Amino acid sequence: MVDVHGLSTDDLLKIYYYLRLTRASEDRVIKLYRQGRVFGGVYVSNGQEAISVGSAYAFAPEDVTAPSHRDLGANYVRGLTPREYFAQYLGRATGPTRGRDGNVHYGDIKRGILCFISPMADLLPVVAGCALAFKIRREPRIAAGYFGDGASSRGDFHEAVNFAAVLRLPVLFICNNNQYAYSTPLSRQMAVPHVADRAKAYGIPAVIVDGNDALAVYAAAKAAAERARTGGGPTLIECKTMRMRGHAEHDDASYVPPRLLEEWRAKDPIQRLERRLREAGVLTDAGEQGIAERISREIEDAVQFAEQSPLPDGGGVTQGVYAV
Amino acid sequence: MVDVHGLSTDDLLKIYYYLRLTRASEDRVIKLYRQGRVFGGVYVSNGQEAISVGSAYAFAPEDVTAPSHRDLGANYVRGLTPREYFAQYLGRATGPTRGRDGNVHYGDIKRGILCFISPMADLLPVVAGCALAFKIRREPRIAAGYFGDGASSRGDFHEAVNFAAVLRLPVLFICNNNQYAYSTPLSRQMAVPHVADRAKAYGIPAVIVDGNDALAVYAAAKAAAERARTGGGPTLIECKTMRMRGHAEHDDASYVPPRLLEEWRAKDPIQRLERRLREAGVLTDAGEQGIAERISREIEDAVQFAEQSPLPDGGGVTQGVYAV
Amino acid sequence: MEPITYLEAIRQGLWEEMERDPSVFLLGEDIAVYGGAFKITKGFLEKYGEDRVIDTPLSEAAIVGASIGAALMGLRPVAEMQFADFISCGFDQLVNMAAKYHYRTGTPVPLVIRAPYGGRLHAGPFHSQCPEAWFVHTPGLKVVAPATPADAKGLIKAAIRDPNPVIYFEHKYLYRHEKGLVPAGDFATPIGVAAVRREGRDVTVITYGAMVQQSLEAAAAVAKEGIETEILDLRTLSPLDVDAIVAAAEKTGKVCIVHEATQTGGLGGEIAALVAERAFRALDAPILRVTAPDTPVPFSPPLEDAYLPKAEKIAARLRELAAF
Amino acid sequence: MEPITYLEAIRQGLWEEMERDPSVFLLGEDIAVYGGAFKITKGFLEKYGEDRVIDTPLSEAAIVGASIGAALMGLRPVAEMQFADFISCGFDQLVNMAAKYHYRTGTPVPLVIRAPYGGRLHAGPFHSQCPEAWFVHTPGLKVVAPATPADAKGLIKAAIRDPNPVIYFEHKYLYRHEKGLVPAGDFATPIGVAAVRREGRDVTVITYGAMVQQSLEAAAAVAKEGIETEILDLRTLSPLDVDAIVAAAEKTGKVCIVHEATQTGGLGGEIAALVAERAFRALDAPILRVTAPDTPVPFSPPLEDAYLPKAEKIAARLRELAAF
Ligand SMILES: Cc1ncc(C[n+]2csc(CCOP(=O)(O)OP(=O)(O)O)c2C)c(N)n1
Ligand SMILES: Cc1ncc(C[n+]2csc(CCOP(=O)(O)OP(=O)(O)O)c2C)c(N)n1
Ligand SMILES: [Mg+2]
Ligand SMILES: [Mg+2]
Repeated sequence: MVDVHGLSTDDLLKIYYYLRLTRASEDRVIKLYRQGRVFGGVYVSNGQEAISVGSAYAFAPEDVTAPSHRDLGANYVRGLTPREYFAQYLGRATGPTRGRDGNVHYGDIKRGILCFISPMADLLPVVAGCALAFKIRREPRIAAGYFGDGASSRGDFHEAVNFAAVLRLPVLFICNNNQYAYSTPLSRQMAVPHVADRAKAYGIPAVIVDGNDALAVYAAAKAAAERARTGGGPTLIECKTMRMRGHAEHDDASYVPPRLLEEWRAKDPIQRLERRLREAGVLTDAGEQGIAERISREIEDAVQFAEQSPLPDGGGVTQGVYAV
Repeated sequence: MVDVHGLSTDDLLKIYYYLRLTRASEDRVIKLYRQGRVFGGVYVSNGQEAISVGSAYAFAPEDVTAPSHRDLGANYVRGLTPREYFAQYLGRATGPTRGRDGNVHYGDIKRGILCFISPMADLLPVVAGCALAFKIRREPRIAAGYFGDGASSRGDFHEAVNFAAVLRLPVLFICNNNQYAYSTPLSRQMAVPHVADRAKAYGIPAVIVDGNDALAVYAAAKAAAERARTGGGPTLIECKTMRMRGHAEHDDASYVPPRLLEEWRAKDPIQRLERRLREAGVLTDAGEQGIAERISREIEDAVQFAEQSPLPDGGGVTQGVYAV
Repeated sequence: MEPITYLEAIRQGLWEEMERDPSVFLLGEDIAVYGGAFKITKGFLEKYGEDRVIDTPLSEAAIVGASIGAALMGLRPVAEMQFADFISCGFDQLVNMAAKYHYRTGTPVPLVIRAPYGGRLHAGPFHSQCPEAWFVHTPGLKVVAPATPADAKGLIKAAIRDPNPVIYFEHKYLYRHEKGLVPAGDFATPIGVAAVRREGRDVTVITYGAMVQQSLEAAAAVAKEGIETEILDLRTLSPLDVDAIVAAAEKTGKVCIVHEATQTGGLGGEIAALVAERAFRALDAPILRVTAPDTPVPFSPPLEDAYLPKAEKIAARLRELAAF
Repeated sequence: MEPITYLEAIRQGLWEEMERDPSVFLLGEDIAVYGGAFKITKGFLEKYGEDRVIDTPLSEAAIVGASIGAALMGLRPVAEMQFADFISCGFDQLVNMAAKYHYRTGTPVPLVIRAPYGGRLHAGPFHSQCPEAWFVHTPGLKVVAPATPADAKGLIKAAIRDPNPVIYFEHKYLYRHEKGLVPAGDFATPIGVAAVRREGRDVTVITYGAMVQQSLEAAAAVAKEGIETEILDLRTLSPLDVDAIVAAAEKTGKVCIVHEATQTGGLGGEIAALVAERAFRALDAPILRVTAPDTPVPFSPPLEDAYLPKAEKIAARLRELAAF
């Protein structure tokens, strides 16, 4: 047995499943994109899936998350379905935003997922506000905001973390440090080696975790969530990883040294967990094949569903600007 | 002799003079305010004069400063005249902004003073931009931005310091930590004990200095300026002090524990330098009296000048929105 | 019943809403211990406790963002900008996050931003602005701007009960200069409904905020000359009461639009466009505007006097229209 | 001479200005090594070096603020917003610092903000906005929005040479969809001067940006029915060419205003107001507007199609006007 923080065999296999579902979904969207069947840009988390899956798996259903644009995994863990994912990319009426927003801008308040918006770090003050509500109502819930290394340069990051620290709110700030912000390397984004160093400005604890190790991420998120839930205030979790593709699929990332990609390819989070589960006897060949088949079925079904779903009706364009 | 970083007797007496000129000018404006002769609010630096005077004295004429609303002293050191100061408070055409802006919003690019604007911390990115220009042109000049403890909670503070750190710009970020932001105490503004702790997020050095000791402030600013001038990048200087009056003159600051004020009154920066200069024989009774009389003359002259100056002509209201 | 001030009316409205609905809470800079820069929330901390009356760090983006998060979790935040001029520091959260959230996801964002605005207090370019047009041009936000104590109270209640983000522009000059009766008991002024403040057959003024009083004065002046003015107080700026605007324009065929904000791109343009499209056949004269000129708000009284639209300027235009 | 794209025209304009004036430099996210999200500054780093082509951290407030500082020190910064949608993150620096600085102090702030804007690329609510009206309503800023390659080149040059802060709205759809000849040699398109794109005696269209092309298409369509359309391309949105607007309106007495931005509070209102005041006597019909509806920009093609003003919608309104 792999004994990780009370995770059962079932849990471990689920985490493995979510990692692979995420990878496979994104790979499929890339294909659709190349076939010209997707509208707009495509943003993937290839090689970083362990961060969103591992952390989201640590939260309770009543908790709230604000995944960023490379956190499909967290959305899946919280209940987004592959059908919704593909319907969103194909701009269908059946997607989570009914075609009003696109690609990675899903979200459903009922499943505790805030809907991503493009300006980087904008969701962090919002997440602090969710946590403020929990604190005011004395609810044992936590809120988790995801962001990238580049987003940490924005004023909204600073104001959000400071606000949460001063009011001791139950928030996790989860950074995927994938070493690039679009074409901008970390060293051009900050003069500190770790995003975690930013936490020192706020008097909150920070942990650095191997972002390609789903179980390590899980453990860090679980511990920080417990702290937050019991009044210990916010934690910043920096997950070290590498962006393995371009910023979006139009970008060939030729500015990234190939050597860096090679180095990180060897650390692939899925292969890594797979090895571990196999060694521990949790995953067998048959088990692996079962999961692969299930995912392949789900994705085929989802793509079909999305493609057969209607595009939204242009006539409804002005509906729903205001709540009534 | 007091041997402070190469300051001559003349320098020491000048610093003393600027401290007293600042105090006396503000005391006089408070009087005018109570007499109803001032338009708008009155913001003073009573008890904090050593920060702006001591630091500004460390800069070269070609350097650039962006004083905040409690930095009259820095303006004086850079060449603002008492006449301009009072003309500004009285909204006269002869003030630095010709009545277009008020109170502490002076500034003159020719004297290397950026014009203060109200949104806290807004000048910090601008100061970084001045320093960027120096770096691009390879000029051995530095830029210094002043701000309060409260201002450090703003996103613009974060973006400015990070920007300056990444580009290694010749900037000083000088904080007057007077323990309050309007009615908000430091502990409600940040969860770290020192504003200097914020610097750790940016990989730049920070120093904490006794803000009521003009010579200590001078020394810290001088050292940081030299570092910046020779390519060493930005420094954050936190000057510990106490706001000795209300946020503005309408505010009786009843939210401040009286004990705190008492404690700090004993640390008055002017008395402190005076004692030191007397002990060192730099300042004599006669010398002190000469300075007092000079200041009193200058202020009388300035108030008269301001009161006799015309108010701006309303007819010109639309002039100068654009440069031509 | 006694007449109360506009300021007291806002206070009562907030107080009663907090009493009525435990999900209503306040946040902002210096609003709790100090009771707010204008003392509107004085006594609220003592009555409602620190969970519901929250002093925040100096960070407008965090304040707006946290309000959005709390609203998404089912609370009803009322955030104070210390001055409307600083709303630009939380602008992105308002226009990108708050305004678009419901359209994208169907989830309501019920929050109120209180924005003390307007001039005539010699407060200069950064404490006098009228930035309402930016928000009227942002679909998804509602904007109200009461002119009387009754509407100040009725609209703050309506804003708090509305399921959308509402910006509540409260005019600082009116705080203590405008008194009036307010209805007894609980009431709300419906959002989206304008009010005729004076009936007249000759010329129509369409206005809001502090300009209602100026327009009434102008109307009284020209009435002595036999010119009868219809005055429409918009009260809500977004959504506009288009029917009332068209009706008021058609009634006299001669329209003067009055606002304190600067002219170009101000709300006057929108109203003129509505009139010129929908009441064209009834028009007997050019549509005129009385507004501030296109400059920052100047500080010194002669400049500010020249800047502000006042009764005399309005009266002059009404005479022009009547003579047409 | 060969026709060039709108994108290439901007590139040439920037290139030539950098060659002409060593004080011109570029800053923004991903503009140097990567050459910009739209590759407009590709090759600039290699030619002009890293002092003049600067990749910044992800922080729009710092980018705008630093531009202001550099401008105050005598440089001519050209800052790129990666998308105009993110200009709201640097909004406060633009409207409070840049716009008001000259009026207050008499010191010019010569800078250019490049803002890639507009829809039709299925890029959703955060990569498609047309936020120009906010800035037209901000005295102290200039705003231009070229519609043709020649103006794209001529206006970027004029913007760089202008001593004021200029926001240069470049339409993303036009980048690669609009081709045309540009004058040989050095030239600048004067700021503040509109251009008649088509002469006609029956109806007038006043428009700008991507809507010029749509209006020309509409005019061609209705010309077959004998309706001759005058088309005025504003080119500069602030300051408006009021004389040209009035002349164009008076020529036909029937005015249709077209813009891609949402309707309420958009620039159409201002233009309608100018026409309804200054060309009233010449008007033969209601002033019409063809604009986007008051909603965020939707993502999915059928919704975006319904959202965007297009030639057919314009033609329908022209027929209405002609029949009036
Ligand atoms: C405020 C803002 N400015 C610019 C952009 C354009 N942009 C989109 S993603 C991105 C880089 C983000 O980097 P990071 O935060 O590290 O996230 P990553 O994509 O690496 O996961 C940029 C510059 C944006 N979305 N928001
Ligand atoms: C962005 C912004 N929000 C609010 C205000 C109102 N305000 C003026 S000064 C102040 C407190 C400033 O505190 P601090 O930065 O510590 O400076 P101090 O006055 O103590 O020197 C506040 C809240 C402002 N000027 N700017
Ligand atoms: Mg990154
Ligand atoms: Mg302070």
